[in-house]
Amino acid sequence: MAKTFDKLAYNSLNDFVYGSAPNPVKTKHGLVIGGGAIYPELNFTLPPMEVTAANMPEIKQIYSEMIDGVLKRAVELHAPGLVVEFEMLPEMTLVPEWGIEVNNILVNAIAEYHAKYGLKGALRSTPGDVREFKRPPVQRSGEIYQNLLRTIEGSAKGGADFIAIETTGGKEVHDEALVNADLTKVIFALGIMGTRDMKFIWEKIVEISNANGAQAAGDTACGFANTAMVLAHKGFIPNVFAAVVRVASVARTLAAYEAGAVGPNKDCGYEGVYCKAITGSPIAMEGKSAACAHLSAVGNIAAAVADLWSNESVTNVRLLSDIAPVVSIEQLIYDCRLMNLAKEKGYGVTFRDLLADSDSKWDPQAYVLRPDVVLDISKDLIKAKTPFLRTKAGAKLAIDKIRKAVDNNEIIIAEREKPWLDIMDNQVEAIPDDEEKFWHEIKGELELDKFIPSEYELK
Amino acid sequence: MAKTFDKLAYNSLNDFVYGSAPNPVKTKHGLVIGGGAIYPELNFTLPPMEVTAANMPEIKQIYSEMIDGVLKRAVELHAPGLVVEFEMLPEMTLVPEWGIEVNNILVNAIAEYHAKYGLKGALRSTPGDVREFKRPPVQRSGEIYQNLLRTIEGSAKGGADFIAIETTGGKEVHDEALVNADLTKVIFALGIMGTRDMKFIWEKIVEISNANGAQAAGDTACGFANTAMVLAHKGFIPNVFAAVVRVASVARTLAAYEAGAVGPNKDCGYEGVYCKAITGSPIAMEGKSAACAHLSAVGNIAAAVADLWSNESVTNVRLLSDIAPVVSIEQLIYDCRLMNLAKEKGYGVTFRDLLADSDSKWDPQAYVLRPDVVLDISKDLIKAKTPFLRTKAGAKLAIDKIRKAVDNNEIIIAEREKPWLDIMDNQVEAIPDDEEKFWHEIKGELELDKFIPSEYELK
Amino acid sequence: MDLNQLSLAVQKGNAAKVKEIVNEALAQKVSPSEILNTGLIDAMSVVGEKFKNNEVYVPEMLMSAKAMNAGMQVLEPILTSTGVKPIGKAVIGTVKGDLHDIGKNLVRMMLKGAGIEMYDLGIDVTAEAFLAKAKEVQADLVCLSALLTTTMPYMESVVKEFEKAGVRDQFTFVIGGAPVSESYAKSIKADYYADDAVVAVDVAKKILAQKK
Amino acid sequence: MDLNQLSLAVQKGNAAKVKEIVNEALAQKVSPSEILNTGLIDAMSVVGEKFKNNEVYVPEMLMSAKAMNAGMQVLEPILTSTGVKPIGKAVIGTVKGDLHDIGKNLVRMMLKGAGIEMYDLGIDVTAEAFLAKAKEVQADLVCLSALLTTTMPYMESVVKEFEKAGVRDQFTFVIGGAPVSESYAKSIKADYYADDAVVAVDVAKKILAQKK
Ligand SMILES: [Zn+2]
Ligand SMILES: [Zn+2]
Ligand SMILES: [Zn+2]
Repeated sequence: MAKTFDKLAYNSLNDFVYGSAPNPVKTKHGLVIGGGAIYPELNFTLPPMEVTAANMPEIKQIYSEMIDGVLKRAVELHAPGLVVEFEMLPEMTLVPEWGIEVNNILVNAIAEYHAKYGLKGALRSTPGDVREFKRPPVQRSGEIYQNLLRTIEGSAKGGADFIAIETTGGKEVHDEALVNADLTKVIFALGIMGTRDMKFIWEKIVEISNANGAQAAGDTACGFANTAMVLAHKGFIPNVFAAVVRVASVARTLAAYEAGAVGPNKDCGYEGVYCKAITGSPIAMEGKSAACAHLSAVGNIAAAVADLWSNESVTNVRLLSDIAPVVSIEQLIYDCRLMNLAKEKGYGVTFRDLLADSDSKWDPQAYVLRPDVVLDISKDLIKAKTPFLRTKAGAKLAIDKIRKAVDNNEIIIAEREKPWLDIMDNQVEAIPDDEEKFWHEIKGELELDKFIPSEYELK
Repeated sequence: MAKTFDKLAYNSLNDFVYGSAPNPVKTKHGLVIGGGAIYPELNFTLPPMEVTAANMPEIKQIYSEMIDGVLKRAVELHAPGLVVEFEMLPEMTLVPEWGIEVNNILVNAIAEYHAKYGLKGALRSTPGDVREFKRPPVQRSGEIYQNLLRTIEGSAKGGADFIAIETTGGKEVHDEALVNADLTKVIFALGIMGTRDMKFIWEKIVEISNANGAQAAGDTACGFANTAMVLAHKGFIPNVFAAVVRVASVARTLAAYEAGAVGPNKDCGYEGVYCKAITGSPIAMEGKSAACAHLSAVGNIAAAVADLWSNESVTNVRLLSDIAPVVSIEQLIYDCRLMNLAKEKGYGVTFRDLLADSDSKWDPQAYVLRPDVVLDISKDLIKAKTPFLRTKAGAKLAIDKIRKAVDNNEIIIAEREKPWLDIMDNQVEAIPDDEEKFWHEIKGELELDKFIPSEYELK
Repeated sequence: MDLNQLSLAVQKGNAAKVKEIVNEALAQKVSPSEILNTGLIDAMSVVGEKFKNNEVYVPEMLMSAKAMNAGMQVLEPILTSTGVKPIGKAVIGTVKGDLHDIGKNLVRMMLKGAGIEMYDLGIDVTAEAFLAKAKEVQADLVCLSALLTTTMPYMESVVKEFEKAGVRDQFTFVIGGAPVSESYAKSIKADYYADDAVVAVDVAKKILAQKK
Repeated sequence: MDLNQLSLAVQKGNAAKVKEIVNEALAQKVSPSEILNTGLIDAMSVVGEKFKNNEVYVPEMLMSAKAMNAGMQVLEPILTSTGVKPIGKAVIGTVKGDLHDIGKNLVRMMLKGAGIEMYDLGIDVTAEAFLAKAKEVQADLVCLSALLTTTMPYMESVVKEFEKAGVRDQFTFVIGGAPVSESYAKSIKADYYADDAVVAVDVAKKILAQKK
């Protein structure tokens, strides 16, 4: 299933718009994602409670309550379709039966609403990357790894439409790199460790998904670029740094597509916009209507080229109106209604540009999601020939693009952010193009008790 | 301060758009509402806890936490301005000191953020209409009534920009009328009881507000038309009935403006769109980003001609990202950003129509908020000469308009809703134009222990 | 005699017809409790089902309830004299500090339609008032309503008042209102949560059936 | 001798310079505890303040912490031999079932920078492990981190484990993490909630000052 991507999926910026992807994906109940319209993707999680065998009956009941509330409201609001994401808690992958049982509850509820009301629902099942439960993580063998694969297989067999995951290979180095705003190590973690792990694990995911009736959807640099985003939001690291990490993470997420994933990419992977530009696969994104899960600087712009519009995650806490998942689905449906109507009336590109322009000057993290910037950078990024070189190129291209935008007053950044552009530039400059050479240069600076080099084909 | 409105504030549908009102209102820190841009209006309330003297220290601390969180996030997101609504809990009006103390905390926080960051914040203080605490309610005298006035006075003196209220005069009859879907009694309750009480109480509110440095903002048919909306949402009464109640409620809310209110009208008063068409005063509205407080059929269309965009109300429950009020302000700010940019780029009317068209065919309650429908109905409604006749005219005009839209497939309603158009039509038809006559006709059918006729100048 | 006609008259909300058939049935020596159960209460169950299936609105349900009441007025003196008791008794009210009564009134009307004797204490009701009335009428159910986050904690005060008086276990508490939930009911040791008036009827019937 | 230069070197994150000045100061017989408090710990307070005022980022703070550590390495043997103790000891970890460690690590580094001896148990830590280590090192503080709604209840299990062992009152619990809040801390009977690493330092200092 290995694919290579060496040119953009788009010829014109005008085609690069929400709801439409060159390679749409069709679900079991007939929902076409990327086929013209944008649909909601609803995610929910448990309220404060432990995931134990004793709690499983209650847990299943909570998921039932959430899915029923969400589907009921979707029907009431005449939503034509939606995707539900089941992001498993760690224990639900460590004990595959638990994840699979909940997976099946959701599959059945979706089928029931399709039969009764014609609602085209689909399920994205997202096991947790529990391989990091052991420290240092064993990425390619052992019981935990086997349970991850079993959970994927069981979810697919149980009827999930999509399999997604937030993999974390390379995080062992990346966390430290982030809090130290060390771009060299970020690029090592993403470009060598991350992309190698992605290739390995996504070939497995594609194989198991395909063999069991599900589609391999996509990954997210959540543990990398979103951690950077959160740190920047708290003022821990510069926004420009987080923005560069985002683009540096593209090649890592892209590796899933090279291994045969078909989309939709996972909601929290904002770098998905680059993957869409390069692969033509549809993507999920999250913005203002995911504020329940995390605040962000990309509330509107995140929707500009999205094919699914997500709330990221809510617990079923009770708000004044209803439980939070129902509140979320209502907000997402109204957002999608508006965007779809704009498109139908011929204002798709206009609306996309309003979404982009309304955010892009306030934060470099928003700026690098601009559709024009995405196509521009992607075009050059794919000229690099390996995942590692694309990671490095992504960082460099982002730095240059941001610098230019700052100079042209297209982005407003704090004075203290500015020196970081030079700092990062110098760091990237010094990174060799040869992976082995880079590994031997950097080895001495890494905490080698934190990861197992051989799990990343490093000696 | 008595005013009369006998023509529309608009000559052209193209001018009737969000963010702009013919008679804008300016706040103490210089925010102009209705001056071109739409701003967020943020409301919050207490989590489950009793309002008692013993709890007041904690209550004040919770309000402090909420206002600080909201203002901080507004600054981070570069919001140019916002209105905060302090909707008092009943005890905070029954014991004016309590309401005033919290009012002052909010005033001070807003002033601090204006001084430090230039954020143009404004406070809308909304005492509760506690007159109904006694049953049957004493509307125009007594201790409770005096405390209501004292709370208004104290809030205005304390520095609130706006005074609003949700009055409930007539609800004694209206509640019963609603659950029985009895339009005759609805019109009596709104058109005679409600409008008379409004005239009385709003003359007081205008006088006290003006004398103490605040502006008298507006009212809402919350206890009337929103109760109808909620009952319709639950399937208790027909949606067409709720839609007709909405338009029948216009004359009641309008009475505040006749008494000298200047806006912005209160968020939950969806009939505010009619008041804006008639008076030219700005209005607050709430839709999809108020889903935390109540689900609705008007998620997008509610914004079409709004000048403030509100979340209605949230408690400070903690979500995964932050406390709910912070989540709300983030969503509102992004909504407003997008709408304001659309306007700046010349797409104001286009965006307004997208908002309206995306909802209006799915529910008659949405349909009657369409800007074109609002201007059409308002034009005829103000031909009626008294508040009562306007109430009756509103109902009749709404029935006719909805019927036509159903016939033209501009609204999709359930088959079982359709007979209600005739039922309502017959009921309105039978109502005499003379108020005294109506009262004597209907008297026998009312539960006369539920209200005091003389409080409504009825004998 | 075919009580089906009576049931249909209740379902259609035809009070005059209901009265007429009840009188006719009594003349024909149909047992009063059969008239009550087969003719009136079952009819209201049918109406409740129709409501759940989105076939009728609340106003239609209320008309049926009124028609049923018309029949009850004829029946009651006879039921009392023959020792037939109501299927249960309930005290209902909106708790202290809270003025919302529309939902509470609906529950009252629906429970009455289900044949339960209702004692409505109105709004802004203290714990003491709930306790006094529940003891006085020997209620089976105590139904509490609250619509504000700031009044719902008072529901717990009511339950505690009953505990303090040592009579908690003699009554079954059913609570409802927008901010209230199943888990809140559990947390304050109320017995049941009812989402709306129709669910309240199901819950009440279940409780009263268990008590038998 | 002017310890201001030392403070500046820490603030600038210049480890080599810090070492040099500490050695120089010792040679000039400045008391080790004065070097520690005036030169090193106060410098970190300044850095913390700058962070709060958005003047520096975390990486800069971490460089200062490293520079301080360089100084500590010189100082520690002397402090130990003269009987000067660290201002406090803390055990820290992310609770069972939870893999998030970036926030926990930041807290560890910041507390260390404040002069507190840190024992990091890592992630996925059981209640038993927290208890054993806290008792072993006679910790002042036990710092718990959780980032999932499904692992935060385990914090309560940790507190209970200490209660069960009858040593709850010998330790002060500080908890943190995205889903955690002040009121949650209260509800599980933890002592303090810290919003982020910088707040954690303030809280820890307050606790240790009170203990004296
Ligand atoms: Zn994620
Ligand atoms: Zn309201
Ligand atoms: Zn409001």
